[in-house]
Amino acid sequence: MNAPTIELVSVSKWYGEVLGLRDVSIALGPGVTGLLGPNGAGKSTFLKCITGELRPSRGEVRLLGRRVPSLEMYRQLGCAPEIEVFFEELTAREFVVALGEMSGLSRKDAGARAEVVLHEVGMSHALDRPIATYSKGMRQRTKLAQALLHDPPVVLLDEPMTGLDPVGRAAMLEMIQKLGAQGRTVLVSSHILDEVESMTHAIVVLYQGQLLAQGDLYAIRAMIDRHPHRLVIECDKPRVLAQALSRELSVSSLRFQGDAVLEVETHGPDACYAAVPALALREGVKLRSLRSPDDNLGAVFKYLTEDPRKVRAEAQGGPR
Amino acid sequence: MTNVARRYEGVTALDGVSLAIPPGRTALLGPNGAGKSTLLKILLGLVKPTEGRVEVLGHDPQRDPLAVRLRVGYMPEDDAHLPDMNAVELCAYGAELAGLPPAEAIERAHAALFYVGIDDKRYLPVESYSTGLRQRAKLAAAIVHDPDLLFLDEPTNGLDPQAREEMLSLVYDLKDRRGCDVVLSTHLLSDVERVCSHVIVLGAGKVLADAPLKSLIEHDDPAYELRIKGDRARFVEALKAKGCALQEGGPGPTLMVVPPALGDPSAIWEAAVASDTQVRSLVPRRHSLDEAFLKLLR
Amino acid sequence: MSAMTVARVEVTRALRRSSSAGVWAVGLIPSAVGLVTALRGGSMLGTAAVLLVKLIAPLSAVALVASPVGEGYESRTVLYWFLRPVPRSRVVLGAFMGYASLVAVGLFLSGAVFALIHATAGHGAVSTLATIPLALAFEGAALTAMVLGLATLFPKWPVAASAGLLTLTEAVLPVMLGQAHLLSVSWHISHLMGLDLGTEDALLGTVPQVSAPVSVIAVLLFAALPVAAAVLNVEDRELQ
Amino acid sequence: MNGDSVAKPGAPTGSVYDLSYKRYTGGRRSPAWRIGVIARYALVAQWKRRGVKVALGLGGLLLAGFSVFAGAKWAATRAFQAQGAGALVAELSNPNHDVALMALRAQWLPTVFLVMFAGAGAIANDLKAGAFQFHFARPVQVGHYLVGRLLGAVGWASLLSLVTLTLLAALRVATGGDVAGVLGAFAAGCVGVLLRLLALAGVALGASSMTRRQGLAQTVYLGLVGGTTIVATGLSDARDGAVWNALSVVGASTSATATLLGTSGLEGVARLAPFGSSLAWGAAGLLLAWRRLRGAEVMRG
Repeated sequence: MNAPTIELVSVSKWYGEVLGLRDVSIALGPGVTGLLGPNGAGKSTFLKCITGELRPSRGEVRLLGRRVPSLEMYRQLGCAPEIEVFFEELTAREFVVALGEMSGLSRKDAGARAEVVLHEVGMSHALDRPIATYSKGMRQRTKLAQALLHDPPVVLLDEPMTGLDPVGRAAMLEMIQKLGAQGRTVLVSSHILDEVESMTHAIVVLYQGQLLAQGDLYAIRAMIDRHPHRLVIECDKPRVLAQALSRELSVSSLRFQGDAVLEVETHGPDACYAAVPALALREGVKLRSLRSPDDNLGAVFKYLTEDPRKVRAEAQGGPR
Repeated sequence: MTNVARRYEGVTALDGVSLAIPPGRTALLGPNGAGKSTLLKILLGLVKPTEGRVEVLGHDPQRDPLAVRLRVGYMPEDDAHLPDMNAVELCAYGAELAGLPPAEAIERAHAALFYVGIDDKRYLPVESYSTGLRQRAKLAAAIVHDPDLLFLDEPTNGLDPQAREEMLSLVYDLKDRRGCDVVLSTHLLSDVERVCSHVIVLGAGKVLADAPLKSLIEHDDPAYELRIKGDRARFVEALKAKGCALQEGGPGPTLMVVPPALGDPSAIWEAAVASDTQVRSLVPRRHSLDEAFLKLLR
Repeated sequence: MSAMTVARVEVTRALRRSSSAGVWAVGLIPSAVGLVTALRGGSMLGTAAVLLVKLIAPLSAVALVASPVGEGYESRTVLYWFLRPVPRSRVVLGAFMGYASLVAVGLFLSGAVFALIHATAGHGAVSTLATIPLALAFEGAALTAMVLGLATLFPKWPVAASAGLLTLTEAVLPVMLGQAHLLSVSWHISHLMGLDLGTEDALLGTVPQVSAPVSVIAVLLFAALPVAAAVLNVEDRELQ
Repeated sequence: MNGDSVAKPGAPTGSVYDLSYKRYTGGRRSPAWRIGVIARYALVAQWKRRGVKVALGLGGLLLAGFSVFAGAKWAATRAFQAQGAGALVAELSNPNHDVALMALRAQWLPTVFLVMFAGAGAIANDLKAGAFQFHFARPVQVGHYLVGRLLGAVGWASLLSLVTLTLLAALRVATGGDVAGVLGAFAAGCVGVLLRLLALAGVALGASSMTRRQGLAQTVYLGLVGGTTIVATGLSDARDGAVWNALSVVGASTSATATLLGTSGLEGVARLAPFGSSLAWGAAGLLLAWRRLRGAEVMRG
């Protein structure tokens, strides 16, 4: 990965004594990254330190190698802040064109670009109506349009999905994936975990102003050893399969749910996942389905944030 | 509600809508501008339908709006509080506006706030609340006068994952133990899948679907949804060798595989063992409400 | 160039706001008062002019500028300008150009109508009356600068801050202290219009005699100070 | 939990209570009560606002000042009368009238500000906070809401004015005023207060229903009240006709009281002008607010 697009070096930010960020160091490259964290975890502060709205109390932020804030960086940066109010009297076209001009495009180019981008975000039907009459969904699309107008390589989206109806959500999801595929660095903060998961597997998790986790979702899941991997297996002879599995060293516990479901906990997921089909075939057990209920973003997020201080503690430790 | 229509300034917000909202937790879905909020306002008697007949809990919202709104609770999508009021005052005010005497109103206010889980913050002004707390305060204000029917407009909007879980369990609990029917209007279809039993879909003022949730998402599909870890190409080779067919991939790294024998994935397992790839998940392909919804609207 | 964009946007927005129309209507009241009394033969030049310079001009500046500018910072919509490769000072300047042209044109029209009525009613040669619209437009631009500066510095109570200061400098201080007339923009403007208002001496001190160029410089100074303060303040302000 | 078999006597017992949400089975009052509820909560909410407290403080100070001044003046007139200096007494206006006119003039400024803080922001803040959705999803009609807001807007101001009137009237009786005359003046004063509050509240609610920004609503309210007073005094001086006073939102009520006391110098039809003007301002404002409420977003499907 060449020079990272967005880089924070031990950044801290306080407003008076209220904590915003504490000693966050991170480097993000091209592709879509999900920015997650409970309310008040510092997601907005994190984004605002990158856009230059806020200056870190300590540490340094760099965008495409250039120190933030600098006027030139805004040519490479498109952001959709979480404000809900616009220049209400203007129409979407006038709003986007004016901001395009401010980004250095001539009035003509801005006009042409606005037409294209507003169409892309699905706003062609209400271009020339005043923003005051817009629904929340239309405001989100307009906000995205002004962020993409000057074709920036870095795009920051703060909760882009709120207010969108399912059709709009599907379209926004597609657009974000397309932006990522075009090699842009897209940072999306959101609370809707299943949507983030269908968008990307690269996540950043903040908790009370600190960086709690970063990287590939499934890799992170494997590192949470407080919660061993759980497999839920539907098959015709669960007890036979359980007997065979009990000799597997990687298996730490077996539990039966009714007479057709076997639940397995393991600390060695790779060995265990490989062993299950092999043993089933050998013992003539027909596996109807196999899933790991907590190998998704929702579970990972819950396990990470339920007690962040002890995420990496060994499984059995702790006071009796 | 039988063939209700609502037209104004040339726009047909609702066109011949006939539906009966069953008891339980019903989802009211539809893209923006489909007429959901118009429907809600007609049910609350705030807006007069151009034609058609409406009945809510035995009353006609047009002829007797106060009687309807006495037994109905409404949790709006946007902010709905008063300046300079804390949560207790707001709920007590809501209760008194529904006719409860002052003493009962205060007591009901605390009961409602306890139920939605606002503890020490109930004495702070509602304006200072975070999004999560505001949603809870709105829910408390909507149930304080003990409604029989509750309209919730985007209750989980803007909530972080944990608050969303708690809000959903509250909504679930409302019908179960409180016997208060719920109509949930939301854009988060995953919420609907977890909480609602009946689904109504509106599109451009018309009813596109009015059916139990089960019928919309469960229909048998031969394919299996797979997530694997290991050499994808080698695994696909092995699958073909075992006679499995591949459908176009689902979102991201998932594989859609149809085994030769209907309903029996053993061929897939054999391919996995043969190419020693780890199958991290193998489930019958499930159609989410999103797919059903988008199909209805295209 | 980008300042022009901001100016154009602010003017378009103001023109589409219902409240602006109301303010312009109020602007025409003194002309109406002047018209009514002129027809009845009395000379209302003094009272109507006082209304225009002392009440209507500050009122329209506050009403047209204070609230929208304050709102821009309070609701943080000004961020859309700041997240662009343009120095913030140019945004403030652009906003000033937009609002100043709006208020100046409005007052120029009020002044022109007023002067026209008085000319036809034969109460003063057209030449002396021609200065009225120009002076009013100049006053409008200067007051806009003051109000814009204050609204930027105190976005939470833009109306209170600007209205408060203007009442102080235009009305309260001059009445109490003769020399305080120097602080009053409307006094300087009325001086330039050739109407000697505020000749009645204040409680203490005497009303100073001042030449026209000094008045012009004084007004320019009063306009420049708040705008400069606003530009410096906005440069590193973190919009919370 | 509470239905299981009867525990054996002497056996240790314990119970866990169902703290979950219960249905309400108590009685409910009729819709007419809503107006009182809306007004009461409005007054409580306003009391928290600094502006209302400051204005009431100012009212208190003015009340004290004017009582001392009135007391001294009336005491002096009685002394002159005792010494038979009739001429001088005639020159001073009938003291009973002072009770009403002085009260109105004394509380002029605090009343304007009280109604501004309580009324001019009311509907604008409601619009901003989404209070319409809160009210109109409940068994409350626009009429209840508006009258409630009206009472809320004039609550504190009427308290201040009535206290002033009663105090001055009592003072007048104490300094030898005849009870019947004082009562007459008191009644005229009350009519004046009523008209003034109606006019001011109408303008405040009308202005505040036009915008979401409380600052703008208050500016428009002050502009109208201040503007009409300046124009009225300007015109009445220039044209030396007292009838012009009726133009002013707040001045009309004072000249109405003066007309009742017969000291306003208005004859014939002109006597009705102040009454008409006050009622007109009030009605216009309320109608405007009513129309805006009917058209509010929550009402349109």
